[in-house]
This record gives sequence, structure tokens and C-alpha cells, in this order.
Amino acid sequence: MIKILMKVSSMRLLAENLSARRGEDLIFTDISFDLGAGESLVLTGRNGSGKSTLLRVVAGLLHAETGRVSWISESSESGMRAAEACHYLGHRNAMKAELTVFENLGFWKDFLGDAEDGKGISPGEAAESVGLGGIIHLPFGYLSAGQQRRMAFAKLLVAYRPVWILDEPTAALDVSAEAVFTELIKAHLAAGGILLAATHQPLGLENARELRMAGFAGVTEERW
Amino acid sequence: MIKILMKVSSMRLLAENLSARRGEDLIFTDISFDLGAGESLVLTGRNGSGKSTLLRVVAGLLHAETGRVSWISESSESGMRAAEACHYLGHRNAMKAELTVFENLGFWKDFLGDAEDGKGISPGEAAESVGLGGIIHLPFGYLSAGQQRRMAFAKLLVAYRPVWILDEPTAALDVSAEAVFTELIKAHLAAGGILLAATHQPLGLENARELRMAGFAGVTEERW
Amino acid sequence: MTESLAISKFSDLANPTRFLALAARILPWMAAATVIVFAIGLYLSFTTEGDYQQGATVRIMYVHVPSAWLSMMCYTVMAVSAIGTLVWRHPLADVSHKAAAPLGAAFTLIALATGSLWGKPMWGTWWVWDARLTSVFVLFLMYLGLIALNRAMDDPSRAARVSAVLILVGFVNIPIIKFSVDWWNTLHQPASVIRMGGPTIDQEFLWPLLIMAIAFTLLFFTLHVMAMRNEIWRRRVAAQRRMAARLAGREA
Amino acid sequence: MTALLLRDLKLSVRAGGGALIGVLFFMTVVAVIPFGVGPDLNLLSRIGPAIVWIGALLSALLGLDRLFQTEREDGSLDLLLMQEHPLVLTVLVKCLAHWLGNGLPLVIASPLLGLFMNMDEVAIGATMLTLLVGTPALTFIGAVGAAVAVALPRGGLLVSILVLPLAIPVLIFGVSASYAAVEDPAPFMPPFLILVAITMFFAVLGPLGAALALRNAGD
Amino acid sequence: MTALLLRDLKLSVRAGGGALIGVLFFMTVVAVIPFGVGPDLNLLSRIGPAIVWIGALLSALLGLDRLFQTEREDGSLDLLLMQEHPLVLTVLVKCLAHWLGNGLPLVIASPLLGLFMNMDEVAIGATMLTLLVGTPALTFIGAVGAAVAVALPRGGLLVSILVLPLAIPVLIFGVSASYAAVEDPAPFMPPFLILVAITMFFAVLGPLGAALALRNAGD
Amino acid sequence: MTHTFYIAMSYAVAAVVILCLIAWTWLDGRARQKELAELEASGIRRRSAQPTGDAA
Ligand code: HEM
Ligand SMILES: Nc1ncnc2c1ncn2[C@@H]1O[C@H](COP(=O)(O)OP(=O)(O)OP(=O)(O)O)[C@@H](O)[C@H]1O
Ligand SMILES: Nc1ncnc2c1ncn2[C@@H]1O[C@H](COP(=O)(O)OP(=O)(O)OP(=O)(O)O)[C@@H](O)[C@H]1O
Ligand SMILES: [Mg+2]
Ligand SMILES: [Mg+2]
Repeated sequence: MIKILMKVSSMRLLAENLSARRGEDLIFTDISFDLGAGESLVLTGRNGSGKSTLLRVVAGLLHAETGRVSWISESSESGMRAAEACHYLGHRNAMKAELTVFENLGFWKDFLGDAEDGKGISPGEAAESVGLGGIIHLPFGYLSAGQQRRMAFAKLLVAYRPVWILDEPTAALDVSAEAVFTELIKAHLAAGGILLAATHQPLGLENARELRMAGFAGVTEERW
Repeated sequence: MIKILMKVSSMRLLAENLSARRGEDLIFTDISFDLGAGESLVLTGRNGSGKSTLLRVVAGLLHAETGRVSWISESSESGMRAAEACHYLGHRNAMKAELTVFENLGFWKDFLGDAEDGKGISPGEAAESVGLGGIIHLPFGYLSAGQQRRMAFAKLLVAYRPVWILDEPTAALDVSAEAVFTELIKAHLAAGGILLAATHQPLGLENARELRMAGFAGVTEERW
Repeated sequence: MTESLAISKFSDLANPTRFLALAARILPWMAAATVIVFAIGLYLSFTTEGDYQQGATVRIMYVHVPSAWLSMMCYTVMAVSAIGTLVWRHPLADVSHKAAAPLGAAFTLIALATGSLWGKPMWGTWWVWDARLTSVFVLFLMYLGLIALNRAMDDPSRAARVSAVLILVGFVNIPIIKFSVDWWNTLHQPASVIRMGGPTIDQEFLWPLLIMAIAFTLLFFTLHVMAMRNEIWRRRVAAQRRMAARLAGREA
Repeated sequence: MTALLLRDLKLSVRAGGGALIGVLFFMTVVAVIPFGVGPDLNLLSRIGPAIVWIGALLSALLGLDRLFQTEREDGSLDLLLMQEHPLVLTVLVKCLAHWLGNGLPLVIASPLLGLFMNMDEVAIGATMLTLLVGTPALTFIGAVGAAVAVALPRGGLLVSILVLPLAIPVLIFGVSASYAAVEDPAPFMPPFLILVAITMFFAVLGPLGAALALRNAGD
Repeated sequence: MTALLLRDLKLSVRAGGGALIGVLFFMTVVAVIPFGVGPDLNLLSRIGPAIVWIGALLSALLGLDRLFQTEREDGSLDLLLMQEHPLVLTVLVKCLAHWLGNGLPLVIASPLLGLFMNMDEVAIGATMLTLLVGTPALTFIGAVGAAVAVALPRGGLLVSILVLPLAIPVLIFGVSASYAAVEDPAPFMPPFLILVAITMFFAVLGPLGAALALRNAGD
Repeated sequence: MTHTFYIAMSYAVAAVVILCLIAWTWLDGRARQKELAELEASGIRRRSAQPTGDAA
């Protein structure tokens, strides 16, 4: 028991003094956090306050102006980019409308592969977990907005990543699906995962830390 | 006073026995409603239950399998298509990422024009009403998800249409913006407008009628 | 009930079941007639004399010209069905032009192949880029394009409507084929049978040609009815499978 | 309607860069032909009008297949379809904007290419005139294809095939009118007038067909 | 990686792109040429290789500019960028898939078109060989352009300026190698070897450049 | 080559194409009929063909 805890707790997602720019505006400055296994951080704040920006910085998709994000785990070599331990679910679903749901999920499963110490489930099971087992053979483009969002979430389950970065995961979902998502997220956390999410609606997680973004932190005028 | 009421009440959006198909599946059958001035109908239901489909049928973007939608108003000739009296705000925002917000709103104002007995406000004022007066000169693609949604809503204000058809207008919005939207919708209704909306979150409207969609109403196999 | 009345009237107009019953009744007769007329036509075309100018190769005419006519007629049938699709939204019209496209492509292919086989001895080359030859080639490409379009979309009624629009727009090619020899003077023969002022062709060749043309036409209609029947069956199977899947999903 | 015209022009300058890519491609095509033909100036000037026309045809088709696709992807198409302006008119205006952004630059660039091909002044003038009259027809024909492409998830190329056959008559009469202007026996006017007629014909048929396809693509 | 290859191939077949359609387009383009130039068989066979190459260039470039744009629009690009596979490899695989889906069918269809253009066997063989060697270079060059297009929201103009000039040498050496094979005095090998070198060069530079552009596209 | 060759070739080409067409249509029909029979056998049938009327 202790061994497992040890192993689990050796995993950490660390952000130090992050600041980021959009255009010439600084969106946020000096954000730091340190998430261990099973911990979660929820970003809140008004529209345009920089939640998506922070998530993209952590996922390595945007260059941070200052500061760095690092991923520390027992098994990983020190040089590993944090991005590689992360799943990112953005505003867009990253699925091809022309391919069937099964092909889409299968592709991501093969392409992403599993991170160490974890295993993804099969596309069929993943669709089942988000409550849409029956329509896996339909082209993705035929699904309704909420069904698409659910399938995009199923993508997180087919390949294992310890860190989930979710940008408004529950947009367009009905109430029952929201509950399903909460359950899935809780299960991920219970298994030692880490969650970083931006949202306007409470996700229903107990003991999630919250970070309120304020937006616009100044102009990078010192550079000139 | 009575005269105004008369004029207002002579406006009606009428749907009779609508049914629609997606692929070979019937999504709903026999839906009828009759909305007069100041009335609103909110569609609810699970993901994939056919809310968006019904809205697109009413907006004239999908062919109804049976039934018809008609628009009756004092000033309109009888042959007028219902679609022409409607604003449609779908899942996609109908704005060009390359153009600035001002250019986008200005284009829609000019192109859509005003329906009789109503007048749209200027792009600047519209952006102001949704709480984003300051960033009208930015290219639309630079806005955050919620800001984009708000600007798409501002589009409803620049050209007057008596009927608003909104598909999940509040997705991606923060709490304050939701309140702003509710106010704008109430003002529209108070001025004799009609609202048809699909949503998962309560819009905060009093005395709105609700229609629960059930989804999947059979297969049109009898055709073959 | 007025509503059920309207529905029954609608399904009366567009009733595939009726079509299937009708097809089952007339197909044997059509097939038999095709075989008989083909037998007569082939017999005649091998027993008539050769042309003094063109030698025995005139026999190629008996397959070339009917298939060329059919390639155009098939497109015309498709265009009429396309109007049915767009105006009356008749499901049988959808099926009709979808089923006709491969047939049209096949007859066009025959016209192209026999034409070039005729061209080699007569003109000394397999292929020239004259207006008629090219417009027939374009027709062939359009058939292939329509087949590809139908395969690229999986919602059949949407595919039918979209290809109907293209069929109608592409119909401008048919007069071009027909009149290209008059508009540009080219290597190819001008019309001598179907023309204003009556046929100018020798009686000797006219008979076998006409009988072969009838045979080809019968063949086309037989195959067309068969292909339409296949298409209806295909859709029926798809609808029933989907229904079964839905029901299974419900029970689970 | 002018709003739509202005927006589309603005977009083609700002994002696609239609004009420049078209002209560049056009020049590439024309620049490569002398390799095939060799440095025989007479021959070059003989096939000049044909080559310029072919280059224009191919560049006019570039990007045309996404005329409505972009509108659909961001949802604007829905709003365009709902308006009371006759849809045919909307399509016509979009075609016009596309032609102004992509076709007109080709026409303007054609004299330069005529010089490259060693054509004489009359031939250059005639080619330019026929291009001016003929390229709109290409846009109108392409619009039908573009409208059909909307129904397909990504049908760009498929559409070009369906549409290119229809463009052939435009090419034939454009080229023959250009030749007729140089070679004495053949009169210039008949093919030129046919070209004008074709353009007028497709100016009606194209938007009609495209509008029909857009109405029926519905999803 | 094979998953990516397979998916891209599937997409190009499924979504109205792919072998059949590329070839049909190519055929239509070549079919248009004789209409412009006239039915002069000698002339046709002389300009044949150039025409076939131009047709191939056009078909190879169509749709290439959206190689990464589609990935970006649906958000897949984000996930591709986050992986530990070297990004260069990802780009290479995408190029490969694009070439297999769009380039190779063109190469395979080229003999048929050679026949249409009345070319002799040697010329057909040479054209096919040069196409086989040269079209991958077009894909690699296009990939850089596509990546830059993603990075700059309004980069359309820049991309065309970037890509076409780079593609022209490919076209020129391809065409001149094809001619050298038929016309005796000119040797076939030098231009052909240059073509090979260009392809090898861009096979390295293209994915590198594209990966660099994608990394810096960040938004 | 003799004229007979060209004539024979034309008739052969036409015959081959037509026979392929007939065979394809025929086989396609057979396959569809078989599928329908299989569906029938597994108890799925058209609702309009069922005695119990619509369940809705
Ligand atoms: C691949 C090459 C060819 C193609 C695509 C082709 C196409 C056609 C077409 C479409 C027609 C029907 C025209 C109409 O009804 O007005 C036709 C008729 C005909 N073709 Fe060809 N043809 C080809 C080669 C030839 C050759 C080489 C000959 C003989 C020298 C020939 C002789 C005829 C004759 C005699 C007719 C009947 C004209 C009439 O009586 O209306 N064709 N061909
Ligand atoms: N082309 C198609 N073929 C088959 N089914 C389709 C097609 N297009 C959509 N559907 C199905 O139609 C149903 C209705 O979708 P619709 O978008 O109307 O749902 P919705 O109520 O808006 O859901 P959401 O709340 O998720 O937005 C869905 O089940 C979807 O899978
Ligand atoms: N290229 C850019 N140039 C200038 N400003 C930009 C650019 N891109 C984004 N922004 C601005 O960056 C800010 C942060 O956007 P971000 O998407 O991070 O907000 P968010 O918190 O996710 O909002 P939402 O809740 O609406 O999703 C916004 O104000 C936006 O306008
Ligand atoms: Mg956001
Ligand atoms: Mg919806």
C-alpha cells in the first residue's frame, strides 16, 4: 500500500512563474502551481481572462513569456517535455468529420500510444463509458454537438496520460452527460491522475483547488 | 395601447405537424407550435434528441419531411418565407476570423438589413450591449471562445428580426455574460419579439413554454 | 383522417413496392424481347452487303451508332429523372438516375471503343481531338464523375439531389455532342439517320441499323429496371439493418 | 449586396491572396511551355493564344472550389441562405467578387505573357479581349461545382472534374476568336459573339444551378 | 506513425479526394489542351511532356495548401504537436500519405495521357520516370507552404510566393529531362540527376522547414 | 491488319462490356436478394409488412 502511494506521489506537474502574451498584451503573469497525483486545479474567470491561454501554455502549444512547466515522475527521464504526459481537450474536438467515430478513436489510440504506468481502453469501451456505445459506426460529422463533445472526451480514455488538460469540457452537454463526465474525472483522479481544467460551470469535484484568472495583466512595454 | 397590442399580436410563427429526417432516421414527428408576439419556446432534451434539427427546420435550412412552418404578420405578404423573419444563431458563429469584429458586424448589418417595424443598432452599440465595446477593432479570430460567442450574439442586435432562433446561445459564456444575454432576450420579447431556443441550462426566462424533445422517432423504412 | 389520406396519396405516387411488383411482371418479357431483337439484328448485320466506300467495316456501324445514341439517351433519361428528384422529390427518380449512370458509362465506353476501332481503318488514327469525339469523351468523364459523386456521399437522398443538379447542368453537353459535327466541320460523319428532312442513308444499311438500335434500347431499359430494382433492395436492406441496430440499442 | 461584394473582395486580398497566386501560376504555366516547344519563335507565337488561354483557364479554377465551402465552415452560409434576397443574386455577387479578385488580374496580366510568347499586338489585344469576355463564364461554371462541393465533406477535386467539361466550349471559342483576329480568312466576330453568348448563358445558368444545389445540399 | 499514414490515406480516399479523382482531374486537364492548340498531332506530341508535367504540377498543388489547415481547424494539430514523436517525422508521414494518395496515381496515369498526346514510347517512359522522381519534391515544397499558411492567419499571399518559385525548378528540370530523353543531342542524365538531387534536398528541407514553422505557429 | 480484325474487335469489345454489365447487374440483384432473405430469416422485417401495425 505504501509503495503504491510512494509511486503515485512521485508524479508532479510543476509550473513556475508563468506569464504569457497574446498580441502585445500580457494576459497573466507569475502564475505558479504544483500538482501531485490525484490533485486537480480548476481555472475560473470571466470570458477572455486567459484560461484557455494558460492551458495552452501548460500543454506546450503556446510559448510562455517567462517561467516554465515541468513534469516530474519516477519513470520519466528528466528531459521529458511536460506536454508528452498530457491529454489536451480544447474548444475544438480534434476529430475528423469524414471518418467514423470508431476510426477516429482508433487512430488516436494508435497514434498517441500509452504513457508508462497506465493503459487506455478500447474505442468501443470508451464510447460506452461516455454513454454512446451504440453510434460508434457513424461518421463523426453526423453527431449532434453534445455527442461530438462526448466522443472527444472518450478520446482521453483510449490512450493513457497522467495529466488531463480540459478546456470547458462540459460545454454543450446535457445534465446526465455532465454527471458522467464528473464520474470519469473522479475515477481518473482516484487512479492517481492529475486534472487541470477551465470551466464556467462547477464540475462537481470535491477538494479541487481553484485559480481565479483576472485577465489583462499589463502591456509588455518594458521590452521596448 | 390597444392598437399596439393588436399590431403585436397579429404576428405569429406557426409550425404544423413538423417531422424531419437525418440520414434515414426520423428524428421527430408531428411537432406543432404557435408562437405569438412576446412568446418564447425553449427546447430541452438529451444530447442528440433533435433540438438543433428542429431549429434548422424552422429556419428553413433543412427540409421538413412533412408539415410546414409559416410566418403570419400584418405587414408581410402571405407568400413570405418564415426564414426571412428569423435570426438564426447556430453552433457556429458565422463570423470571419480574418476580419475585425467591426467589419464582421458591419457586414451583417448591411447584408441582412432590417425587417419592417424594427431597427437594428450600430455595431459599436451592439458590442457595447454584450459588454465588449473595447475590442471591436480586433480580428474576430483573436477573441476567446466566450468573446466570440458574445459577438455572434451582438449580430442579432445590428439587424432587426422579430424571431430569434438560438441554438445553445450561452455555451462558453461566463456567469455575468449569461445574465446580460437573459436581459437582452427579455428586452427583445418585451418589444414584441419571438424566441425559439435550444438549451441545456435554464435561460432564466419567466413564462417561457418548454418543449422536451425525445429523439429518434423511427426509421423511414416504409419508403422502400 | 385527412392526414393519413395525404400520406397514402404520397406513398401511392412514390411506391417502390408497386414498382417492384411491376418490374417482376414485365422483366421476363423485356428480357425475351431483347434477346429476340438482338438475334434478328445480329443476323441482319452480318448478312447485308458491305459499302463500296467503307468496305466491310460498315458493320462496325451496327454497334457503334446504337451505342452512341444510347449514351445520349441514357443521359436524357437521367436528366428527366433529375427533374423528378428536384421537383417532386420522388424517391424512384433518385433511384432511377443513380442506377442509370453506370449503364450510360458502359454504352459510352462502347461507343468510344468501337469508334476508335473504326477510325483506325477509316481515318488512319485511333483518336483525334475533334469536337464530337471530345464531347463524347467528356460525356464519359461526366458519367464517371457522377458515379464517383454518388459513392462519395453516404446520405442517399442528399446525394440524389446534388447529383440531380449536376446532371441538369451537364445536360448542355448533349446538344454539343449532337450538333458538334454541324458546328465545327470535322472528320466525323454528319447525322444521316436522325436529321431533319429524313434519313439519307441507304436502305440496305438502314434496316439492320434500326433493328440493332431497338435491340440496344430494349437492353438498356431491361438493365435499367433491373438496376433500379437492385438499388431499391439495397436501400431496403440498409433501412432494415439500421432499424435492427436501433432496436438492439434500445433493448440494451 | 454591395456589402457582400466588398467583404468578399476584402477577404480575397487579406486571406487567400487569390489574385497573386493566380497570376503567379499563370506565369509559371506560360514560362514552362517554351521548354517543350523549344526556342522556335514562330511556333511560340502561333500557339501563344492557346497557351495563354489554357493558363488562364487553369488558374481561374484554382480556389474556386472553396467559394462556398469557407462560408459553410463558419456558419455564414446558413445566414446567406435564409435571406430574402433571391439566392441567385447572392451567388451572382459572390461570383462577381471572385472574378474581380482572381479573374481580372489574369486578364490584366495577359499582355505581359503575350509578349513572352512573342505574339504580335493584334493577337495580344484579341486574347485579352476574349479573356475579358470569357473568364467570367469560367467563374460561373465553377460556382456550380463549388455549390455541389458544399454537400461533400471535401470534394474539391471531384468538383473540378464535373465542371471542367463544361468549360471546354469556352476555351474553344475563346481560342478560335483569338486566332481569327490574326489569321485573315477566318472572321473574328462569329466565334467572339458565341463566346459572349456562352458567358451570358452561364451567367444565368451558373447562379441558378448553384442556388439550386445550395438549397438542396441542406444539412 | 502507420496509424497516421493510414488515416490520411483513408481521408483522401473517403472524402472525395484520392486516386480516382486526382487522375480524372489530370485527364480532364490534359483533354482540354488539344482544344486550345488544335488537333495537330505533331505539335501535340512535341508539347506533350510539358503539358503532362503542368497537369501533374497543378493536380499535385491542388489541395496541398490545406495539408495542415484542416488539421488545425478541427484541433488535431494541437494533439499532433504535443506528441513525443519527432515532429519532422510526423510531417514526413503526412507528406508521404499525401503523395501516395495524390501524386502516385498521377504517375501511374501518365502513360495513358501520353498516349492521348500522341507521344512515343521513350517520351512516355521518360515523363513517367521524371514524374515519379519529381512529384515528391512538389509535395515537400508544398508542405512548407502549408505549414507557413497555418502559422500566419493571413499568410495566403506569402505562401504562394514561397511555394511556386521553389516548384518551378522542379518543373523545369522535369520537363527538360523528359525532352532530353527524346531529342538526341541533349543528354538525359544531367537534368534527371539534378531532379533527383532536388527531390532529396527537399525531402530533408521540406519537413524540417514545415516542422519549424508549425512549432512557431503557436496560438 | 484486315478489316475483319477491326470488325471482330468492335463486336468483341461491345460483347464483353455488355456481358460484364449484365453479369454485374444480375449478381448485384442476387446478392441483395440474399441479404433480404437473411434479414427475413433473422426475424427482421419491414414494419409495414408486419401484421401488428404501427407501434410508434
Ligand atoms: C472514338 C471515336 C468516335 C466517337 C466518340 C463517335 C461518336 C458518335 C456519336 C455520338 C454518334 C451519334 C451522333 C448522332 O446521332 O448525331 C455517332 C454516329 C455515327 N458515327 Fe461515330 N464516333 C466515332 C468514330 C466514328 C468513325 C471512325 C466513323 C466512321 C468513319 C463513325 C461513323 C459514324 C456514323 C456513320 C454515325 C451515324 C451518323 C448518323 O447517321 O446519324 N464514327 N458517332
Ligand atoms: N446525416 C446524419 N445521418 C444520421 N444521423 C444524423 C445525421 N446528422 C445528424 N444525425 C443525428 O441526428 C440526431 C439529432 O441531432 P441534433 O444535432 O438535432 O441534436 P441536439 O438535440 O441538437 O443535440 P445537442 O444537445 O448535442 O446539440 C443525433 O442523434 C445525430 O446523431
Ligand atoms: N492574437 C491575439 N492578439 C491579441 N489578443 C489576443 C490574441 N489572441 C487572443 N487574445 C486575447 O487573449 C485573451 C485571453 O483569451 P483566452 O482564450 O485565454 O480567454 P478564456 O479565459 O479562455 O476565455 P473564455 O472563457 O471566453 O474561453 C482574450 O482577451 C483575447 O481577446
Ligand atoms: Mg477559453
Ligand atoms: Mg445541438
